[in-house]
Amino acid sequence: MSALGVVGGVVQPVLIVAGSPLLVGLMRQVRARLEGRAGAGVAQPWRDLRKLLRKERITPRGTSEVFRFAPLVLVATTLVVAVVVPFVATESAVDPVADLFAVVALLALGAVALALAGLDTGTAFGGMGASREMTILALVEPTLLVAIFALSVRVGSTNLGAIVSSTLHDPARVISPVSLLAAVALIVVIVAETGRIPVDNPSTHLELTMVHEAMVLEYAGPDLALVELASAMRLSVFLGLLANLFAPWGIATEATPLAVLIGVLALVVKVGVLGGLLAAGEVFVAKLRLFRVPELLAGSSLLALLAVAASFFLA
Amino acid sequence: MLSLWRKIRRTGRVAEPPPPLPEGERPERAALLGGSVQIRHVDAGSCNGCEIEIGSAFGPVHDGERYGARLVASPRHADALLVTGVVTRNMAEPLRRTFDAVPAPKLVVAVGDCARNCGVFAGAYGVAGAVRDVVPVDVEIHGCPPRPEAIVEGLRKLTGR
Amino acid sequence: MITRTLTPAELPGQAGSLLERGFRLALAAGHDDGDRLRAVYLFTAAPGDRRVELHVLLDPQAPEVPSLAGLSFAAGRFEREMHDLFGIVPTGHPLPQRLVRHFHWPRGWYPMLTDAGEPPEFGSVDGPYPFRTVEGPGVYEIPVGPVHAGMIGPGHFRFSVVGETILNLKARLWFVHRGLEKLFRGRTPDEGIELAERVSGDTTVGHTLAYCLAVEDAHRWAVPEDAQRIRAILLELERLYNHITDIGALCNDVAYGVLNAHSQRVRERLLRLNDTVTGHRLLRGAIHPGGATVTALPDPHELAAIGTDVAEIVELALSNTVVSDRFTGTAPLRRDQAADLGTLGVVARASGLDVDARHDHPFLSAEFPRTVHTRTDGDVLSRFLVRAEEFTTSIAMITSLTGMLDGRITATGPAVTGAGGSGVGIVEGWRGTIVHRVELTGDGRLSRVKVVDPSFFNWPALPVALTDTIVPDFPLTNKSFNLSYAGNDL
Amino acid sequence: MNLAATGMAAVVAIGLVTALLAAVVPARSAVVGVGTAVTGAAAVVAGAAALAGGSFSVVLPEVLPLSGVALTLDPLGGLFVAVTGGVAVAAGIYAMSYVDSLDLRTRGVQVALPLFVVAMALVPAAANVSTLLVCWELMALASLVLVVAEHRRGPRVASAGRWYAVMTHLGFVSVLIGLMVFVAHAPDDSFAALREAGGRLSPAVAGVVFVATLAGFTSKAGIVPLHAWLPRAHPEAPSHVSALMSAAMVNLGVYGVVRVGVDLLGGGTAWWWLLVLALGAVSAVYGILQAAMSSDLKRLLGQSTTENMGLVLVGIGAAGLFASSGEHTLAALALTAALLHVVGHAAFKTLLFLAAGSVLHATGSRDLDALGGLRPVMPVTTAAFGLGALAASALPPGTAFVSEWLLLQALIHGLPAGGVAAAIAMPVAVAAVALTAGLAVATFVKAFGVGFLAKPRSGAAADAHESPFTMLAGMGVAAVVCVVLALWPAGVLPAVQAAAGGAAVSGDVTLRLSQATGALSPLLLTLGLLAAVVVVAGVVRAAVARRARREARLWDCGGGPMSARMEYTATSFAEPLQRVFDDVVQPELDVDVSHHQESRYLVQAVEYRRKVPDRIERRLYEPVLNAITAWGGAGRRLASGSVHRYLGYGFYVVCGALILLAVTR
Repeated sequence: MSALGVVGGVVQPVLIVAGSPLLVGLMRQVRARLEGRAGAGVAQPWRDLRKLLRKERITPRGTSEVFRFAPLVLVATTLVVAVVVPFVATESAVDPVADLFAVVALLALGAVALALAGLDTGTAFGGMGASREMTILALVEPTLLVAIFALSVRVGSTNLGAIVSSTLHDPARVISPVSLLAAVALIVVIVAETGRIPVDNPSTHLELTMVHEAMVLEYAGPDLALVELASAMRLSVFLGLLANLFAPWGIATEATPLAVLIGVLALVVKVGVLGGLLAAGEVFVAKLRLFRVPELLAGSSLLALLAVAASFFLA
Repeated sequence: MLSLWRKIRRTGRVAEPPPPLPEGERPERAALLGGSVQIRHVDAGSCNGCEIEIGSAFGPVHDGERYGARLVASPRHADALLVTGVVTRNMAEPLRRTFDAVPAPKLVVAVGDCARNCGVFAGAYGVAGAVRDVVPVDVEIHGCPPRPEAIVEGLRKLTGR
Repeated sequence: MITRTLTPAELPGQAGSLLERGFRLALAAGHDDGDRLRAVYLFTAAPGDRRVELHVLLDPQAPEVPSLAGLSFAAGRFEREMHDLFGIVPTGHPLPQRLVRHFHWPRGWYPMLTDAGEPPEFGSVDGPYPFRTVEGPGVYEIPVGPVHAGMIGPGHFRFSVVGETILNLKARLWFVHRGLEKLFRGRTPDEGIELAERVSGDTTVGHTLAYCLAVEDAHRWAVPEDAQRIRAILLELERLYNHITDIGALCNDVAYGVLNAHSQRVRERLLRLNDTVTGHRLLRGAIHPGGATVTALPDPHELAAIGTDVAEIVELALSNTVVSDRFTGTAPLRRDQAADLGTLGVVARASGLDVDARHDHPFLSAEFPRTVHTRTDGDVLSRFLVRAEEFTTSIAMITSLTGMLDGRITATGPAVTGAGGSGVGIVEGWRGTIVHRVELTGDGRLSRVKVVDPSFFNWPALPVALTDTIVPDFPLTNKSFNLSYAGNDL
Repeated sequence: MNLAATGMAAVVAIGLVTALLAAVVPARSAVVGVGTAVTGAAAVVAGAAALAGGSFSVVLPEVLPLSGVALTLDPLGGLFVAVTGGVAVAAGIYAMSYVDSLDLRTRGVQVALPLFVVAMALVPAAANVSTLLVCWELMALASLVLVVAEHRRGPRVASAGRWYAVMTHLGFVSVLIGLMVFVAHAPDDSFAALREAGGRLSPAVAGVVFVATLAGFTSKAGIVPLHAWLPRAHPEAPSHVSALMSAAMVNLGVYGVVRVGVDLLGGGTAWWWLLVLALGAVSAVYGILQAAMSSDLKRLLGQSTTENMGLVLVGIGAAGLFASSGEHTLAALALTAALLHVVGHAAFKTLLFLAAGSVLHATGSRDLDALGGLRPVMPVTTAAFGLGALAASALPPGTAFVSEWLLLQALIHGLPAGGVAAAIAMPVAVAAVALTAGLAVATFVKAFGVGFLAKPRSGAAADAHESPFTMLAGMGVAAVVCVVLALWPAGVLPAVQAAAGGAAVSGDVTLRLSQATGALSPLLLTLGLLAAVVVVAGVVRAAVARRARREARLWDCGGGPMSARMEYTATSFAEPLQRVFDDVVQPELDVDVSHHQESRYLVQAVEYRRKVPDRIERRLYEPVLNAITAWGGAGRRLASGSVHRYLGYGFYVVCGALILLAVTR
């Protein structure tokens, strides 16, 4: 466990927790401005969370521990990812966990916890959300792993630190067809996993069309705060991952205060820009019919497979 | 895509400058919410006129969201109920249940004259009463239907922004 | 208008022959004449604005009518309504369940009877609800409402579903049943206006106008042409703001929020225009029995600008492939289904039916061409396009009517007083054909007002259109119908 | 006599004594249970000893005609003996009271259980063809008796028995033919002789031997397209037998492929392993897809066995492919991953089947659409199934996660090594493994979420009660193994690597790949996760206002209380996936709407029917079955449905095989 790793392991989760609601606020603000609105301000999600923490906790009748612990698991999985993935520093606090597969599986575990909570309520909506979420998760998995495959093959490792370092040392790789194809596939995956348009509509008010939201309809107060925080964190984690897999520049490679500061700033800027672009892009697309989503995901799988093929034949 | 972008650019900002913060007292519990008020709308028997103006209040011109108020899908996520219309005999229980589903601290806003005092529907056989007769009301908004400005003013009493 | 008085036994034959001759059942209502009950059936037919009323006098001891449910789908629903409100029993009805009165309403208490009095104790709301259980492995039910996640009126939908596939949908309405029709009783026609304006808040003009036409019909009251033109302008202004709301809402339901924002911007502009024209954003206070008064006429230039704006929004929506994919082929209502169920207005025209009271039952002497609809497949896209195309023609109509008025902002016919009787008003509101029927006592007071919103006819079409539709497409479909809860439940 | 030999002797001795006791006092199921468990324990000891290096070899020429019985326990066989023993321990303990409650106390059934375990333990120890075939057939017959044990419960059991009997014997014949051809080119039928001869076989003969044995062995492992019996037989058997079959017996199919393909034939050529890889990938995806559609809890678990054996074959195929291109470290890595998955699968599948049996015992139902709400009434079973589901879903901290991680590492590092064939095969394999993993998550979320959480969907589920202690103890054994495998796989890695014949992974807390960068620490990951949960819970506790938790009614949209019918069902949960894959699974759906006479818009009744047929089965088997039916009388007389007759066939086939063996020698 290196000093840099420890610094990263402390700075990153703090940054992600503090910054994620702001990222969501920023994305809402971008959308509001494009719609001609003034918007509630970047800090509004933090105000929402603060208020939710002050509210009453409610246990819906008939729910079990699964319902109560799911928000904790959801936040905890994301928190572990925030600690181990090289966001600010190239070295990981817990290197044997900073594996792409492990990180992906951890994020999936969070989604599973929430899906089980949705089923645990025994409501039609909870089950519906869980079923949709799991269908999407099952179909996202191939794209995700094949895209990871494409990225790892050139490095010969799925260790995130190794991938990031290798890109730092050989920047030319980023503009290779492999990277570009894998990037597009990963973007589709991120859109699907974080429930953005065109897969899910984060601001829908219609129970019957919801995916993520349908599972959390029964959560109130602090539990809801955790769920909201976790979904914001997942969004930043995914965007951070995307940023550092393809453009790791700025990340701290040594444990000096200046390097870490630059690393933090670089991450904030990168994730902010990606979030802004994602929010702006969302304005221009509509939500797909539920059973067109698999077609989108199949298309992205194909891109990922192409990326692997390219990595072999162009290597 | 380009044409939409042109439309967005040409239209520019639609939201009108915010009026000054309304005078008058705020419900005590509203201060606990700290500038974030999630709202669940309940139509307890309105003619849907008030819904039109609530829609306007949250439309881009009046932009109720900029003051920290937001419509949400579930009463579990809500801090305030926005109740419109007289409460019909069929909606009294659903309204009570919705109120019960909201976690404390919670507020109720009665929107429109029907919600306040049954309006023109007073005395109809299907009417159980005004909102106050079924759940406690914290803020009332006058009008039939209230103008969006009045609704925004009522919301700002909750958010304090 | 032809009026015939029949015995119950003669009803099916007469009704059958009218239906065969192309009439539709526009209204059926119970009446309490004090000593006996009476059922009134209004049949209308399109070319030539023909109207036939059948009055059935009922046995005071056992008020029964033979059910017409086998002849006309709508009749079956009117009969259930009569049963619930007046205790008139439709004999031989295939589905004699309660419609208006929910389970917890006291048995044997018929609220529309003159001597109904205060209701007995209401029961618990969680009673059994006769509901078609779908048999099969893994079928479950989604209960939605009456309190919905979106800003929708209160209705309870019960989907029988396997996964995402809708097998059956049952809509339970009348949650906002306030007893509006009974409130009219004993008022003067002028006092009834405030109620007519609030039948359905978004259809103020449509209902007020139908009400005034009915009152005027009862009084044989001549209304000046200018008043009718002002009324027609108001009717189209109402269509404009509601259609653009729906266009935006349909875009919003497929998460294309930016166009909803633009539509809401346009709507706000139209509501403000309404405010300058009538002094009320929802166009209240301008129409009254005998005439109409506005404070200003709409500016044709502004309307033209709005028209361009909206055309652009529609173009942007349809040029998005995902949006058009979501709309195309979703929840189609076939022409024969639309005709069988007696659907009206936007829904009917989107399915290729040529029903439009502005042409079938005109109150205006000037003729305007019918709107040409480019797509009549009965899917969401058709209903979207019907609205968009009507938006354009409405603007043209307003412009032309404004020209005819030449700045005159008020007109009222010579007052008529006294004289009882009955009258019918038929108006093409923005949702579809609205029918009001009034009966007046000798001293000119209202003794019975029956209101029929097109939603009453269109609601049963929604489950039919949803066959083979997936659950997440329901909100979009529902929005494309956009039926009134308040106007249906009364 | 070393420990391994003693252990094997104990297995045979205790097993036979137990069988004898069972024949004498069939009512004392505790005796059979304890005997089976002890037999299993002996097998674990023998296997472990063999893995630790204590191989033994023994030849008893007088026991069987021809070449006699030859037993050898090497590390590869030891692993499978140990796994079989482990499953038997859990199943035996579980059987002590489960058998009581299900009235399975007929003599034949009680005798068959220990014999089944003994046969399974002997198969990997067989050192010549005749021993292998005899043990193989004994295993098949014993399991057949157990499958049809509950034939009084309905025609489905009998049908399952028929399918099993026919398929297992076809598989047997296939293995027989393959080995026969092999033996014909060797001096005798001992494995040593075959190993010797294997290198000299012409590619054509070696190919025939490999393909014939592959067909037979993969049929036992439930690999597509010879899987049809598995989802029939495994669920119909009593649950502890399901566990033995699904967690132990299928492994022997894998063992056969490795023993013949890698050991005796010496590796062969690349196309063999591409074939294995393809079969594995197809089985994995197809098996889990069928499981995802299934709303029968035990059938779902059976179909998941096909999936897991598919994943194992992917690993074995990759290992063979790497070995044939000279990448021995990678080959060892892939084989390690495959064998670790065998071990892990045995643990979690035992746990899952035993938990499912506990549910069946308590509710009488295995239909997920009728279950639910078991958590408050069956907390231990619920926890056990939840753990098993986590283990099976390849999510951290689960058992399958570690082996699938190793498998993916092998596939990723194999790309640069394997040439063009690998360049095409590896990404597709990764995609297949990933899709399998994703669908497995959906499947087990469905099984656990619908089957155990929320509210009961039927009276039977509402009246459920927790199972007796011994059944819970049986689950406990499997659960502990699952947890150990998930958190500290290093504990079994040396054993697995000994069986795989190469060390590609090292480390204790952290697993590190040799000769490639890649590291994973399941323990640290789990500890990190726990720490994060504690931190988050603590922070929330500190930040939250001091308000009491309030219990409230579920949000019903104000519409009234929610009934059990408003809960999502398993069928519904899978319906989106069914739609997505409708080209593959081709479900048969039918909605019957009847209307009132008066109007076609007044619905009188709606009925929904759905069937998800096994499409491969339909395409492949139905024509064959139809042809057989068309043969008419002779066929009908042969296939009378009598189990005894099938047992007879089995006997004749064994005899015939022995005669053939004698002739070809």
